[in-house]
Amino acid sequence: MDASALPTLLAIAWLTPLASFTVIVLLGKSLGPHGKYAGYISVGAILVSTVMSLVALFGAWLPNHPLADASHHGASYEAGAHGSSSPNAHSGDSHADGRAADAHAADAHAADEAHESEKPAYYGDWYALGQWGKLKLTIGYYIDALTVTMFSMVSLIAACVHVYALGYMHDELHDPYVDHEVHVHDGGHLHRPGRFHRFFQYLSLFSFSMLGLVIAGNVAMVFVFWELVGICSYFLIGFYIERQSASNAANKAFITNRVGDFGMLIGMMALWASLGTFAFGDLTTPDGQTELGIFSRLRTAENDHRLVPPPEMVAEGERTFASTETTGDGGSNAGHWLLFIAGVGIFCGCVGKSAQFPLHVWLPDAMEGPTPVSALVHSATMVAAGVYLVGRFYPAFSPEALLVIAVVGCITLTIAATIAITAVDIKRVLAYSTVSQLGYMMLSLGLGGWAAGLFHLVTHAFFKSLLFLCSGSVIHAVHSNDMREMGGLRRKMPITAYTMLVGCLAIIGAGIPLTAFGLSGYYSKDAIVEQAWSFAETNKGAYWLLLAMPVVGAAMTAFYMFRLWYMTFAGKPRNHHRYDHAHESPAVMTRPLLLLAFFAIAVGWTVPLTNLSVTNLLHQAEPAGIAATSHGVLLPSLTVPAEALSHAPEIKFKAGLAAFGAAMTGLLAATVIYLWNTLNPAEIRQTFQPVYRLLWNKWYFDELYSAALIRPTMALGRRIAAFDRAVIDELIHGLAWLSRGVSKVFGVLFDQTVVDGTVNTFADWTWDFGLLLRRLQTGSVRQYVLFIVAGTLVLFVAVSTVQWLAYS
Amino acid sequence: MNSTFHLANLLTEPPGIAHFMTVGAVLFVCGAMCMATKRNALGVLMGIELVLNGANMNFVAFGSQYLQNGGEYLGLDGPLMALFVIVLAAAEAAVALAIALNFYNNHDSIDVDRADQLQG
Amino acid sequence: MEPIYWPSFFFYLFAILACGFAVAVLLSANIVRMAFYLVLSLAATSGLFFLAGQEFIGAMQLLIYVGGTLVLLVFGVMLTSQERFVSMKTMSGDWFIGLMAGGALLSLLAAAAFSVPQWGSPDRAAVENLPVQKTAAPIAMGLLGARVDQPGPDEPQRGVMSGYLLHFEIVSVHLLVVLVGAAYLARAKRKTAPAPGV
Amino acid sequence: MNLSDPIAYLSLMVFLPALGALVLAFFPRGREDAIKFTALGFTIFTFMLTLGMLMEDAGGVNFEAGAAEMQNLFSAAWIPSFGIQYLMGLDGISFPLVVLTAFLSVLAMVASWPITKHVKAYCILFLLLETGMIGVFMALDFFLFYVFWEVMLLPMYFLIGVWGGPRKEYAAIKFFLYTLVGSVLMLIAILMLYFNSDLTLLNSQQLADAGIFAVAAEGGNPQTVEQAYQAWLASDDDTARRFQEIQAETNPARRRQLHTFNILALQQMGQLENSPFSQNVWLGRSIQWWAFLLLLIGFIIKVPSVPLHTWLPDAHVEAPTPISMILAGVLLKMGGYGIIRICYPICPAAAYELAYVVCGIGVVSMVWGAFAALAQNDFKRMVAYSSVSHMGYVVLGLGVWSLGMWTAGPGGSATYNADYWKMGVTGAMYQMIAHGISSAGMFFCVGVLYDRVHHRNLNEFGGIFGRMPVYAGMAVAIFFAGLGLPGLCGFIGEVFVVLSVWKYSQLLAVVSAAVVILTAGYILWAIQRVYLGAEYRGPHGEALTPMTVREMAVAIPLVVFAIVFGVYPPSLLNYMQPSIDRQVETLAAWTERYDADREALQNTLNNDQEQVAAK
Repeated sequence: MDASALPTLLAIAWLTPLASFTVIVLLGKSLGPHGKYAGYISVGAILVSTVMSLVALFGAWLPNHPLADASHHGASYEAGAHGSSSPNAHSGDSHADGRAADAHAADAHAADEAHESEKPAYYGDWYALGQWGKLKLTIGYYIDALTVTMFSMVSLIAACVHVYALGYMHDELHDPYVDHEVHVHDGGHLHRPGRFHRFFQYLSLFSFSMLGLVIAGNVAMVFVFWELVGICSYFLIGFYIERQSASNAANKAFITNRVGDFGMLIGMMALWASLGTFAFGDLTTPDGQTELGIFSRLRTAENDHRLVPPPEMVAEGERTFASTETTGDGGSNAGHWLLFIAGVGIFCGCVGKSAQFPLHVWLPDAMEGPTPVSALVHSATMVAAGVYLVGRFYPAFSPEALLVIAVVGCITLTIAATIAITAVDIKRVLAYSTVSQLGYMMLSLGLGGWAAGLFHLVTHAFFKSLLFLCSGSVIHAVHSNDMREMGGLRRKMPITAYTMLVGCLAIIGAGIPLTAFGLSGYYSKDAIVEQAWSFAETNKGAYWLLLAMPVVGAAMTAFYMFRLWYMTFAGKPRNHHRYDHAHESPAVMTRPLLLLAFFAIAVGWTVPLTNLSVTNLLHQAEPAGIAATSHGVLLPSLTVPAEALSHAPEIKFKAGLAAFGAAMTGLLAATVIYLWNTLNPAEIRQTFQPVYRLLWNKWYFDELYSAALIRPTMALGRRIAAFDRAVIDELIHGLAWLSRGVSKVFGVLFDQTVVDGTVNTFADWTWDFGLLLRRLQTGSVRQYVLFIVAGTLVLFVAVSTVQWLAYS
Repeated sequence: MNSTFHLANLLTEPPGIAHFMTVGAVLFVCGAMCMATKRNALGVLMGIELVLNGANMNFVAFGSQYLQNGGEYLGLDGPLMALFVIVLAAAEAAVALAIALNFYNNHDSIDVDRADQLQG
Repeated sequence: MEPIYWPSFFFYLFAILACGFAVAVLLSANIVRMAFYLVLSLAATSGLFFLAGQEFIGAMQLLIYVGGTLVLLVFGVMLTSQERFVSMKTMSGDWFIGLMAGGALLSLLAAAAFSVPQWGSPDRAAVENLPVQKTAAPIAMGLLGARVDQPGPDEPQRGVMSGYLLHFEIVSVHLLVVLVGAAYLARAKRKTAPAPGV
Repeated sequence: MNLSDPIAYLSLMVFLPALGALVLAFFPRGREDAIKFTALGFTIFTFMLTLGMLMEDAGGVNFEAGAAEMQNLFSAAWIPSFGIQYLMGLDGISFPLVVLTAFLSVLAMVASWPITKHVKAYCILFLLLETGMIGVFMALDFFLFYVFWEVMLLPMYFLIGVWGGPRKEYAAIKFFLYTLVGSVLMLIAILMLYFNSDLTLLNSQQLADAGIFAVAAEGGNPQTVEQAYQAWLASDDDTARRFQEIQAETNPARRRQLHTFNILALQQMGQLENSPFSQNVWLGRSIQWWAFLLLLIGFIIKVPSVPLHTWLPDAHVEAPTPISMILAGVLLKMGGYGIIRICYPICPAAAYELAYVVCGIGVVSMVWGAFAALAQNDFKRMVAYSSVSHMGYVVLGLGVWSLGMWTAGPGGSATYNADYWKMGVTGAMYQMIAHGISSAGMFFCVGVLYDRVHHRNLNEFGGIFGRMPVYAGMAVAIFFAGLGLPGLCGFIGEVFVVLSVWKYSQLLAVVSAAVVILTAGYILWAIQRVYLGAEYRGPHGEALTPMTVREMAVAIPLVVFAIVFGVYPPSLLNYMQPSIDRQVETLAAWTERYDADREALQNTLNNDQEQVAAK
């Protein structure tokens, strides 16, 4: 099939769910008994999408763009090393094939150069939302290997989830449906009509929105579908609208996302005002003129696809910052600053959508939605949209913006992993795990690991949707989310248990270290750790933290995943009533599990005898210019190493061992505590009471936001409303009252608050500090020993930091 | 010298300072953890012995000419220091044991968690 | 394939023994077994000292530590080993804290050990060609104040002054004091009433 | 009557509702249904007339989509001694608003069915109101504009004051006083402009554009402008006679001025290089500075913007549902329309100087309204404050005078590029239409509930979705349109405005972007409190019956248009865009001249000072 069929194919794949949505909205419950056929329509639509996506991938894309073997690490490593200034520490004892790779390096390098600017992509506009002179907001498409990969991934997972939901949502076919979690005023449970069709209506709308987001040809269109997936998520989280917790969670999700969108809008404005275009690709208009997209403007061929702000951006930046600060080569920094703002702004949107710190709070609450939703929307696809956008928008991120991305990702993955350790709700553990894994992806992208991050996005989508669907199966069986009421279920539901085990192994990156054999997570997570290692070795200093955290995080991941598995499936049943009623789910639910389990194992592999693998496909989409090592302009000491450098054998060796070691440590700890019961979790909790409480309360983020943002906002709103009333009613008395009142208030305020307050506060501080120090004097020898050990560690870290500061 | 660690060369390369230091580190950490986890005062004492031994290992390693690879060399100072450590460890053990016995006599217990009179 | 370097083999043997018994000390809850494991660990350590070419230190280790100190310890164990103290279980929380702190410390130390290339394995040929030396005599000379390994050609006095005579004396006196003090502390006393406020 | 003549067609559009009012006056009392149906018939017929303009060859005049200039312009002498004309016309800015007015009038009339008190009077006033509203959007003579403005005011006062809620008198008086203050200020400005205007400053082309005389472009004898000009001068038209007299006067000291109320002519004068409005008049400020300020205050009272907005919540809360729909859907738009049609083109220098004030007011309103909406417990009050917030976008978008100083492409010299400004104004206009649909819908949704349970306390609702699923679904769609969800009409205007603002002011852009969070906050919270939840626990729960067909007839068109305008903006922009572009380009060209003038002036002053210093 010709490549020109791609837009049509993908548009069909994209719009079919919309048609399904429309039909279900209009006909609703009249579709079969209790709207039962709505499910079939929806499933049919998504199957059409899947087929179309796969046809697009295998029928239209691959025949026209044969895959090169990008995983030939030696070759690509050498090719990348040319562009870098880092000393080539290639060890001399490479094996025979390593030398062969070196011999190939020159050829491969030349080929890479030739292909560097020729990344196949198709771009076009369908219609304009508005047009003003050269400015144009359009609805269009941008199709490259990444788009096609995402289409296949999204539609495939969505299809599995749709089918699964036919079984999972079966209860909703009953009329009336009894919601056991909602009590009405007479004390009974809520009886309401089933909403089977509504669920599939939202799922279809979501599929449409998500695919639209992926196919979008410009930032504005991304934003449109960005919001649409947000609203679908809102509807799906709040699917049980009668539950207060569900509607709260839905609101929280949408508003938190809006906070991110606020940043995204700022980024978009900065781009729009300076470049005047949102398009990703270059378009040749019918009259032969070329309209350059963002990427071509920022990375022109004349600059070897390096990121250089174009003159109009510099001008706009100078206008914005009124800055005349110059860089080393005499140019102005303003363009880079603007680029930084645009990048960070766009990333803010991704922070919201992908639940990154500090906007991660909504995702765990989003688990109020039905489990298929959690699997599809809140783990595999929508929350990955943020990562996808970072990947899509990658050529426009300056190294400083990338550093922000990496740091945010790093903080997120750590915080989320720590919270997951204490969570007892099976879905919340998975939710935090999702947040944490998204943090990994962001980290990887931020550190220059473009392909690694997106690869992890794909693999994670499969194993995480698998994990969620398994948890859904468990919940379906025991009617509880609380892991403390489970245990021993593997005897009752073996398929669920062992597919979930596959998912757990995939997420911790199980594989045989130093070989190329493992589950899907093994490849992608190792790639991320390698990139982090490469980055840390290049930049040194505090940047080592960006390596240490993911490694520690890997240990925590293994710990909480297996904690989950052991608590749920291993050991003895903790709640016999629930255990006795548990049963394996019907085939309509387990078959998707088996399919997803297959993908969770194999999606990282290369199809034998071909070059067909996700990595190679992604490599084909790698935007021009990002493969090279780049250096910061605003932060000159920052170097983002080329991704190819991370394939160096030493780094692979060390990173592979570190990742494996960390995973094994976590696994061992979980086994010791939750399987062998050698250590008693209750006692550990007792010892770590403050830490435990911190983690149990999710680092108090909700409380913090409530106190620092929501309540002041509401208070301000009330003030403003009250101000309005005061203007009306008290316009005349106001001034006199105010002038009398102010003097009084001022006296009270100043004397009592400022003067007395200062003195008292100092006294209180001293007292409190003394009490604080007193608590350290426990009198226990053993704790003093620990203080000594901790002190040693702190001393080491401090000395290294001081040294780093002194050297840089 | 190749800084990476290769299993194949394990038994054909002579051990270096780093190897001894690793053993020392393990002993040290075991000792420290003994001190941190044991409730029996004598267990704590044994931890101290292990810690001292771990430290001693470094003195010996740095003072040994067979392990030299062009780095720091303590010469005779190494073994001499090690010797002092051993002797002082003996003294320390004697005094600590005396303290432990005294504690036992007074409190009828050997649990160090009971010894918290210094609590602030 | 090069032939096996036997000292290396013995190093790993003793290292595994020393570390393994140290871990056993850590993990064991029974005080008597702990003492036993400690003996073995310390003995294995002395083996390592021998391997490092410090026969005298190794011998002292065996003599003083394994022989003397541990007898003292075992003595203490026997004096205090009532039923309830023989095996005192550690709380899981303490284990967890200890494991975390210890793990961090261990990784830090190990990373430090391997961070300096000069601390790695020396050249095998050079090591094998080193002449065998006796260590006891130089150490004894050192304790007596003469450094045979640092002869100062231009400053003959320096070699003499840099010895450890003074330190040796101090340690000797210290040992004496300790003996007296330990005897005083450990002598049987009548139980006194606990201090007020305890 | 020949309907293909603009004067007949447009007059019919304006006065048909008034005619209907007249007809109703003769209806006997008690025939309430007949009265209602008649009134509805008149509104529908008016709406058909507006739609008829969209169709070519449907008889009557038609509105051409791609044209930028004023279409169907006609004039007739009204009070010639004061130069007052009966001048009307439509362009891309006013036409969509006229259609919106006629459309919402139909829906509001349908929504008026529950009214039972003094039905006849209600319908008469309602129809008069519609005449006033349509007239305001079509009038191009300042005097005529003012008359329609006041015609609209009075029925509104009675509609709120008689058919309103418990505090209706208070609300009506408040609405009336506020608006009256605005009208008075506007009147002062109108007179200031009138007495400083001079038609003789304009050349023949400008006069033709302003509709002073007609140029027969088609038909029997096509004219050039000059020919028409000469023909006009030769005619016995009163204005033409005086025009010639003044031109003939050679002594400058005795030369009089030919004043005019013609808005188009005033626009031309305001943009002249030596504009008569640029003289200093008071406190070192020019006539147009003061006129602009007065007009602006008059219009932002109508919009309404902070700090002159407090009449709106009260008026809305007390007004009956259909009147709220009209009030929010149409009346508020008049403020925005006034700013874009009158303030900016007539007083460009003042507008250029005060653009930041206008934008600032817009942004403050957005933030203020959103915060206040968060704090409301009365459903209708919440929606009213959301109107304040949403109309802030309009003011902001109209105010951005953002001229890019760079030209895209290499080697370009610095020229004025008004693309971002066009975008902002387009966004504002779009937002007006979108808000007309969404706010009318929101008020209607509130009304549907209020008709059933007779309270609007947000905290006593809940569970409506379970009781009235179809209604709740539509209400949620409309509220999301207000929230600015993509795919619904509110999004397009908001995003156009917000994206265009950065070029003008980064600070305002950031603040306005932040409002999206607050908007989401109050709308979602309201939806949660009203529609979601397990069960309704407020009073009159038994009255919560599903939507009637009549109510659906109101809600469905609103939802459909919300979706159509959200998905395919060109459907509306095709009509609007050319006129907006034309106006912005004219003003951009004016700015270029103005800036150059100011630079030259500054240089002259500097030179003078240097010379003084040299001496």
